[in-house]
Amino acid sequence: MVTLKDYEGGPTAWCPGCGNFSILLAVKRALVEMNLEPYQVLIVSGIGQAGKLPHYMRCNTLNALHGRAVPEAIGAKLANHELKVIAVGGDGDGYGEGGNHFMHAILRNIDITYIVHNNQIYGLTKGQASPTSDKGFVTKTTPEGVISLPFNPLALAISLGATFVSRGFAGEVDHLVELIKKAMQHKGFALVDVLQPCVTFNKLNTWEWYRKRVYKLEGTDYDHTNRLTAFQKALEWGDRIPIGIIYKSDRLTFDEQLPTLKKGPLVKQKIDPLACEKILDEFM
Amino acid sequence: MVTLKDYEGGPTAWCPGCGNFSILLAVKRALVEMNLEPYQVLIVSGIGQAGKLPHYMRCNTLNALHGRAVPEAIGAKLANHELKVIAVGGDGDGYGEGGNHFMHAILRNIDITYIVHNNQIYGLTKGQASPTSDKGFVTKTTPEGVISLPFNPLALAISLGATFVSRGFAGEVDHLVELIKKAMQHKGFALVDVLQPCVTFNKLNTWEWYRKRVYKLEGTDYDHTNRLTAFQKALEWGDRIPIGIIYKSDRLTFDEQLPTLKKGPLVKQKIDPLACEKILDEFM
Amino acid sequence: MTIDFTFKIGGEAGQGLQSIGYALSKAFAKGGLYVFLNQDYESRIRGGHTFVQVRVRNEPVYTLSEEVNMLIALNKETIDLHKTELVKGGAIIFDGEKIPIKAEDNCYSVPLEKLALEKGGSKIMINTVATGAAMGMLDYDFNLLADVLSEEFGRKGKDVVESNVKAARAGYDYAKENYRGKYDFTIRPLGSSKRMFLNGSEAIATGAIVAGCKFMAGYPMTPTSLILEFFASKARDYNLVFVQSEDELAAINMVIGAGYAGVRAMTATAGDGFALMVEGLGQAGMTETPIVAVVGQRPGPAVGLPTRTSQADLLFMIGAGNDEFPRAVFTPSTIEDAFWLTIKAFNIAEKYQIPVIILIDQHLADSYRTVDRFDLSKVKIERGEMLSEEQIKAMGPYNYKRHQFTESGVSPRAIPGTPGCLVVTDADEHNEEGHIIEDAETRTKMVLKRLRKFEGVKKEIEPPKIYGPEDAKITLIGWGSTYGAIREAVDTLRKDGIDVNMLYINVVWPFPKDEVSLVLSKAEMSFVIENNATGQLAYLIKSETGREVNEKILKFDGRPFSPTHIVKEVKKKVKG
Amino acid sequence: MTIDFTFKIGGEAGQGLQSIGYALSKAFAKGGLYVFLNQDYESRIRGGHTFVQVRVRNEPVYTLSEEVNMLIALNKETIDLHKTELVKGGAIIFDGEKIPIKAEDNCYSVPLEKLALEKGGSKIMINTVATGAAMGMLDYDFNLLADVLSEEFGRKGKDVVESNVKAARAGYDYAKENYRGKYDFTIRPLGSSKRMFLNGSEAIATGAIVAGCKFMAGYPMTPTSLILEFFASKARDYNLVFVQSEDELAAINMVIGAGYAGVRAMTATAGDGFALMVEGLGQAGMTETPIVAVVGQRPGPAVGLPTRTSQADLLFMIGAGNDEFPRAVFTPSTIEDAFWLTIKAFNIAEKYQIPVIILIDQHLADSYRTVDRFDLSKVKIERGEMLSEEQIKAMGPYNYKRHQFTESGVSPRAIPGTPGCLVVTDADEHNEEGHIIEDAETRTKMVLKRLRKFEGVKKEIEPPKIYGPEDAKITLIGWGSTYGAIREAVDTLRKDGIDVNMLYINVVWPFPKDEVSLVLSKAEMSFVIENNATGQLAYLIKSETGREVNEKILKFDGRPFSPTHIVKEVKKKVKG
Ligand SMILES: Cc1ncc(C[n+]2csc(CCOP(=O)(O)OP(=O)(O)O)c2C)c(N)n1
Ligand SMILES: Cc1ncc(C[n+]2csc(CCOP(=O)(O)OP(=O)(O)O)c2C)c(N)n1
Ligand code: SF4
Ligand code: SF4
Ligand SMILES: [Mg+2]
Ligand SMILES: [Mg+2]
Repeated sequence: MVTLKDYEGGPTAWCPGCGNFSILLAVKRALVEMNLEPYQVLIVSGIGQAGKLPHYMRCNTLNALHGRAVPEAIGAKLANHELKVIAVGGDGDGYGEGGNHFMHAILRNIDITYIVHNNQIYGLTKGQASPTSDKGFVTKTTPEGVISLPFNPLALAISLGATFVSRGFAGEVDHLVELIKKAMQHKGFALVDVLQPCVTFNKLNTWEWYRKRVYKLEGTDYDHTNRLTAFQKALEWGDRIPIGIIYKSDRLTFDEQLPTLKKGPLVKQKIDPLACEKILDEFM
Repeated sequence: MVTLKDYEGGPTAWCPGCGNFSILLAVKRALVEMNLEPYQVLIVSGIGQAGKLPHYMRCNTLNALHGRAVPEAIGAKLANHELKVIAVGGDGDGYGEGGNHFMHAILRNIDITYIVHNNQIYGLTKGQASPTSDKGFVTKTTPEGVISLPFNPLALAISLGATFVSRGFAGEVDHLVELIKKAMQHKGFALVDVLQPCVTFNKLNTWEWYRKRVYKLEGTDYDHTNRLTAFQKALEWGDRIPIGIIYKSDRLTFDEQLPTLKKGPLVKQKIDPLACEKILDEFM
Repeated sequence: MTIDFTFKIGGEAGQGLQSIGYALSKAFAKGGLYVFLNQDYESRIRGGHTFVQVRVRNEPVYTLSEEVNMLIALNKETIDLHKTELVKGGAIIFDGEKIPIKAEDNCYSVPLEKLALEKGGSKIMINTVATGAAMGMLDYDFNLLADVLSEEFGRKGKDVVESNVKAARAGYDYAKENYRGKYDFTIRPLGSSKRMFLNGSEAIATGAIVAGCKFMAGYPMTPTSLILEFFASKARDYNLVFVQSEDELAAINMVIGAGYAGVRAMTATAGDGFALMVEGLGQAGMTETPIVAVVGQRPGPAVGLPTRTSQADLLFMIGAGNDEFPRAVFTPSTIEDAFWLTIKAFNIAEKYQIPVIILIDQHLADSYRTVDRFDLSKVKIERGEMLSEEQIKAMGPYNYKRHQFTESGVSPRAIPGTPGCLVVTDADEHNEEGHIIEDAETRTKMVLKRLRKFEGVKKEIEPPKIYGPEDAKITLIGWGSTYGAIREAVDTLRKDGIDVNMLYINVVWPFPKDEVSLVLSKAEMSFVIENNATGQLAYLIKSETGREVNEKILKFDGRPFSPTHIVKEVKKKVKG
Repeated sequence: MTIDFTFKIGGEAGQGLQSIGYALSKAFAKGGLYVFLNQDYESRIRGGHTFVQVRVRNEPVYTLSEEVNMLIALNKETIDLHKTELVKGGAIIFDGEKIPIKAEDNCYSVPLEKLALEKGGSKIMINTVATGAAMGMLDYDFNLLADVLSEEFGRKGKDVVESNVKAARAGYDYAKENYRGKYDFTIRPLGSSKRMFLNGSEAIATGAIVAGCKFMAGYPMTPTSLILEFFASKARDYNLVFVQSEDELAAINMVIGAGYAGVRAMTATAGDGFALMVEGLGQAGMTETPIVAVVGQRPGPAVGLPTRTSQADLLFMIGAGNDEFPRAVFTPSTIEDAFWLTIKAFNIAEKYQIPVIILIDQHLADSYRTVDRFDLSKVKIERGEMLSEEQIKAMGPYNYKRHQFTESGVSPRAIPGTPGCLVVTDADEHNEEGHIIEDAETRTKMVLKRLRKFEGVKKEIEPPKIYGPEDAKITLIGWGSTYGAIREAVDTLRKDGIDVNMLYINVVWPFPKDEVSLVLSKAEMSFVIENNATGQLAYLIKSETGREVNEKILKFDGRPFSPTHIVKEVKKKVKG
C-alpha cells in the first residue's frame, strides 16, 4: 500500500500560508488514493512558485522551462504512455508564456492531467499582473490597474473542445483530491485550474475573497455534459464562483489514435538498424 | 476621392485560382469605400501566402515574422494610434505559430483588424496540416489523416471576450468587403476569419466544398449580440457554415484606457530630456 | 568515353520540372551512371522562374556544373535566361507550337503539349513527354525510363503508368526520329547499378530512423520540411511517432520530453526557426537531455530568402543559448556524410547527454546524388550509460541520482518509470538528485561536471579530412555542402598545374583545433570558401587556432557555389 | 578620518532586510558619504537566507568589501554563517530576546521586537528599530535617518511616518545609551550631499525615459523586472506606454512594431528570456528597425540560478540570430555608465537602424551606489536621418524608398502615416522599396548595404578606458559590473607594489580591436576577470586580436567578485 510517506519530499520554499501547500497535499493524497507508486508518476512542471511543486514531493520530475511544461509533458507521454503524466504550473506559466501550448494540447486531447495553480498573479517574480488578474488590479506592472480582460481558461478550454475541464480551490482540499483523481482517471487532456491564494502579492483575491464566493457544483443539479451550459457556467465569475467539473466529454485521445503506440511504449521498442533495409530499397 | 487604382500593387506570386485574390480585392475595395488614403493605412502581415498580401497592393507595410504579425501590429498601433492598422496572415501563421498573441490581443481588445486567410492548410510550405485542418485530412505531415480537433478561432474568440468576431468567404467578395469595413469601423480587436480555398494543396475544402455549405447570417434573424447563441453559432461547422458577424459587443479598447494616448500619438510626443529632472530628484 | 552532361530544365513553378529532373536522373542511375541533381526555386507554388539541373557522369559526381548541355525549356523565359549557359553544340528542347521563337540551329522543337494530349490524354503529361524527348535525343535506353515511370506511378494504378509510358514514348520517338543524326551526342547505360539516388533530407531522415530515433516533433520550414514529412510517412511501418507542433518552441520541448523519457528524439527546422529553439537548447544542456536538432540554413536574417541556400548560421549554432554548456555541431558535406553523421549525432547525444546540432543547408537538403547503398551492418548504436532495471535494483531502492558527479561528467541515465528509482531533473541549477539548489558550491561543481563532458566529446570526433596531396602549397577550406564544388575545383586546379588540396571540416564543434592548425601551418596559402558574407569559418579558425586564413571566397546570394566559380577566384589570387 | 565601513544585514526573505539597507544607505548618502549597496537573495519570497551589504566610505566607492564591520542579524543563521566575516572589533547587532546565543564581547543585543511593538506599534517595525540601532551604535545624525523615513513613508501618511521615526528613535537611543563607550566607532556626516543613490536598473530605466523612449514591452524576469516596473510607474507622468506582454516573443515584436512606427522603444529581459527574442533580433536586423534590448545576465543554462549574477552571455549576444547583420552590444560598468550608455544605445539604434543590446547582470541591476547627479543638459538626442513631412513632399509623391541604397548603408527613415510616402519593409529579403524579392543581385546588394552600416557604428564607439598608469606591467581586463571590484583591486595591488592597471571594455561589439591589441602588446602580463567558466572575453580578444590573455580569474557561482578575491588571485600568479 502506498502511503503519504512515500511521497514525502524535502523542505519547501513557499511563504507560510500560501495556497500551494494545500495543492501539494491534494496531489499527494490523490496519488496515494489511486495507489500509484512514485516511480509510476511523472510530474512535469513549469517555472514559478507552482513549478516547484514536484521538488517538494517524491516522483519522477522534469522541471521544464517557464511556459513549456505542457510540450515537455507531451513528449514524455508519447515516449512512454505507460507513465502517469501530470503537468503543473502557474497561471503566468500556463496561460501567459505557455498559452499556445495549452490551446494545442486541448485540440490534441493528449492523455495528461494539467494542474494550474491560479493565483491571479506572478508570484515568484514578486507581484506582476498575470493573464488571470482581475480588471483594475493594481500590481507592479499595472500601476493604474489591469486593463485587459482576465483570461478565462475554462471557457477557452470548452471552446476548443477540451474533454475534461474543472476548477478546484486550495481551500477545499478534499474536493480537490477528488477532482485530481477524476482528472487522472479521465482519458484525455484534463484541466484542473486551482484557485490558489497568494498571501504575499495578491491582496485582492485572498483566502477570504475566494471562500466567500466559491461553491461546489457537486450536489447541485448542474449537468457537466452539456457543452453550452458548461460554457455559460465557465463564464460565471464574481459574486459566485463555481468549483468542480465544469465540462466532461469523451473523444479519442491523441495517443489512442497513433497506430504505433498500440504496440507498446516507444521507449520499449527495440532499435534495429537492419530492419530498415526496405527504406534504402526505395532509393534504388 | 480614393480609387482602386491608388491601391494597385505589383505582380502577385499566388497560384491562379487561389482564394487570396478575392481577399486582396476585398481589402482594397473596403479601404477605397472607406475613403482611406494608402498612407493612412498600415498592414502588418505574417509569413505565408497570406502574409504576402500587402506586397501586392500599396500601403504602409510591415511584413513581420511568421506568427508575429499581431504583436508587431500592436506595437505600431500603440506607437501611432492614428494609423488604421490591419494585421493579415494565414491560419498556420495566426492560429499555430501566433496562437498565443491571438489570444492575448483579444483580451486586450487592441483596436486593430485581424484578417486571417483560413485555407485550412500550410500553403507556402507546400501542404502540411494546419491548426484548422479538418479531422482525417491527409497531408504531407499527416499521412494517416489529422487526428487533432480543428482549431475554432470564432468559438475561441468569443470565449475570451472578443468584441468583434466574424467569418467571411473568399467566394463572397461583396459580403467580405462589408465585413472588413465593419471590422475596421469597430472599436477594438476585430477578427475576420476568411474561408479561402487553396486550389493547390487543399483538395478537400475546395471552392465547391465551401460554396455548398456557406450561408450568410445577414438576412436571417440571427442576433450577433448574444454571447451564448454566438458561441453556439461559432460551433456550427459541417453541412452548414455561417458567414457574417458572429458576435459583436462593446468594451473599452486597450488604447482608450491608456491615459497617455489621450494626449495624442506617442510618435508625435516631443523628446525632452530636461523635463526628466524630477525623476532624478527621487534618487536624491 | 567520358560523359559529363548537364540538363537544365526550366519553367514556372508548378510545371513539374522536378519530376522531369527526377525521372531523368533515376533512369540514368538505373543505367549505372552517376547523377547529381540540384534545384533552384522561388518561395511560391505556381509561376515565377525555377529550374532543376541534372548532371550525369560516367564517374562519381559531387556537384553541379555551370555548363549546360541540354536546356529543356517549358517556357520562353527559360530560353532567354539560360541560353547563354549552353556549351557549344548544346541543345534546347522546347515546344515550338507554344513558344514562338526564331529557332536557331540548336533549337529542337518537340510538340510537348500536343503529344501529351494525344498520347497521355492530358496536359499534365507534358513533362513526361519532355523527359522522353530528352532521352530520345540522347538515344538512351527507353526501358530504363519506363521502369522509373512504373515505379513512380505504380501506386496510382496501371492506367496512370501506361499513359505516362505512352507519353514518354511519344516524346522519345519524336525526338529520335526527327533529330538523331542532326544531334549526335549519346548517353548509354554503363551497366546495372546498385546505387541509391536520394537527397540530403532523405539521408538524414533515414539516418535518424536507422539510428533508432522514435520520436520527431517539428514545425514545417524550408529547407527541412521534407525531413519531417519523410519521417511522418514512415511512422506506421517503423513504429515512429511524429507530431507537427504548434510552433518551434513546442517542437524542441516535446523532443526534450521524449529524450528525458528515454527515447531517441529529433527536431528539424531552419536557422530562423532555430532562433525560437534557443531556450530549449539550453534546457537540453541544463537537464543533460540528449536531443538532436537538424538546422537547415537559408539566407537571412529573419525570413530572408526562404528557398535558397546559405552558410551563415555557423557561429550562431556554436554560441546559441544563455550560459555555457557542451554541445556538438556537425556539418555534413555529402549525402553519405549526412546519413552517417546523423547516426553519430544520436550516439554522441546519448553518450554525453547533450544536444547535437546537424547543420545543413538548402543545397544539401534538396540536392540528390547517386551514392553507394549504405551498409546497415556497419551501423553502431551507442546509447551510453543507461542503467538497466537490474542495475537499478542493485543500487538499492531510490538511491539513483540523475546528476551524479562523476569523473567524466556523465551521470548514468535511467528510464523514468523503472521501479525503485526516480528520475529528477530541473531547468534550474540542481544537485545530484536533480533538485533545485541555491548554494555556490553545488553550482560550481555542477557547471564543471557539465563542461567536463566536452572533453569526452572531443575524443569522439574524427579529424577533418584532406582531399588531394597532404603537402599541397595551397589549401582550400570548406564546411557543409560546398564539399562537392571545392573537391571538383581541386581536381581542375591540379590539372591546371596549381598545387592545391582541400581541408574539409564536417564537425565544427568541438572544433578540430590541432588538425586545422597543423594543416594551415603547412600551407603556403589558404582560402576559405563559404556561403556567407563575413567568412565565419575563417573567424572560427582564427578564434580557435590564432591563424589567419589568407583569402576568402564568399557568396551570399542564396545560390550554391559551382566549381568553375571557385577555380576562377582561386586563380585570380594565385596568378595575381 | 578614513571611513570604510561595511554593514551586513542578514535574515530570511520577507524580513525587510532591503529596507534596512536602503534606509541606512540613504541616511549616509544624505550626510555626504559615499555608499555602495549590494543584495544577495534566493529565488523565493519568504524564508531561506538572504542578506544586504552596505558599504560606506568618505571617498567614492565602487564595489563591495568582504570585510564586515557590523552584522545586523535578524536570525541566528545570519550569525552562524557570517560571524567569521567580521573584522576585528566588528559588531553584531541582534535581538537577544529572540536569538538565544552565547553573547560574546562584540555581540550587542537590542530588543528589536519589543521596541517595535512598544514604540512602533507593530512587529513590522523591527527593521526600522534595527536601522535606528545601527545608527545609534555609530552615533550618526539621527535627523538624517528621520528625513529618509519621512520620504519613504510620506505617501502612506503622517501616522506611518511618525511611528517609524519613533521606532527608529527607540533603537537609536537604546543602542546609544547601552553601547556607546563600549563600541566606539563613529560615522559623522561629511556635509550635505548633492548625490543620487540608485541602482543599475533604475539608471537604465531613467536613461531610457530621458532618451525619449516612449514605449516598452516586456515580460517580467529577474534581474530586469525592475526596469519594466520603473518604466510602468512613470507612464502617466512622462507620457509613456508600457505593455506587459504574454511572452518574450510578443515583447520584442511589439517593440519592433513601435520602432517601425517611429517611436523609441525598448524591452528588457534576462539571458534566458532573450533566448526567446533571437528571431525578433534578426527581424530588427532585416527590417532595419531601431530597437534597444536590455539583457540581464544570471547563471544558466536555461533557468539556472534566477536571482544571482553572471557574465556568461557575452558570445551569445554577439552571435545570436540567423545570418549576419550589424548590432551593437554595450556592457555598462557602473551606474553612470548604465545611464549614459542607455542614451547612447537609442542614438546608435536610430542612427544606424539596428538593434542595440545593453548587456548587464544581476549585480549591476540590483546594486545601488551614490553617484553625482546626471547633468541632463549634456544629453544629446540623435535620431539619425529621419525625413520630415517637408522633405517627403520635396521628394515628390510616393518616391520614398525605405531601404534605399546609400554609401553609408543607412537609408533615411520616414514615419508611416506621413502623407505622400509609404513605409514598406519585410522580414523577407527585399528591394529598396521594401518589397519581397528573389534575385541574386538585389540580395547581394542588400546584404552589403546592411553590413556597411557597421563601419559607421564602429566610428561611434569610444575606445575602452584604462584605469591606472597607461604603461603598467600587468593589465587586468574586465567588462560589465566587475568594474568596481577590479578598480579597487588595482588600487590595492598598486599600494602593495604591484604595477598593474585595468583595461575596461564597456562596448564589446563592435569590438575595440585596435585599442585592446595595443594595450595587450604593451602589458607584460594580462588577466581577464569574468563571471563565467570559460573566459568569454578572453576568447573574444583572441578571436578579434589574435592575442592570448595570460591568465583568467573566473567565478561562476552566481556571486559577484570582491576586490580581495581578485587581489589574492593576481598575487598568486604574479608571485608564483
Ligand atoms: C522565459 C522566461 N520568462 C520569464 C521568466 C521569469 N519568471 C519566473 S516565474 C514567472 C512567473 C510566475 O508566475 P506564475 O507562472 O503565475 O507562477 P507563480 O509564481 O505565481 O506560481 C516568471 C515571469 C522565466 N523564468 N522564463
Ligand atoms: C518561425 C517560422 N517557422 C516556420 C516558417 C515556415 N513557414 C512559412 S509560411 C508557413 C505556413 C504557411 O501556412 P499559413 O500560415 O496557413 O499561410 P498560407 O501559406 O496557407 O497562406 C510556414 C510554416 C517560418 N517562415 N518561420
Ligand atoms: S509569493 Fe505567493 S504564490 Fe509564491 S509562495 Fe508566496 S504566497 Fe505562495
Ligand atoms: S498554394 Fe494555395 S494558398 Fe498558396 S497561392 Fe497557391 S492556391 Fe493560394
Ligand atoms: Mg501565478
Ligand atoms: Mg494557410
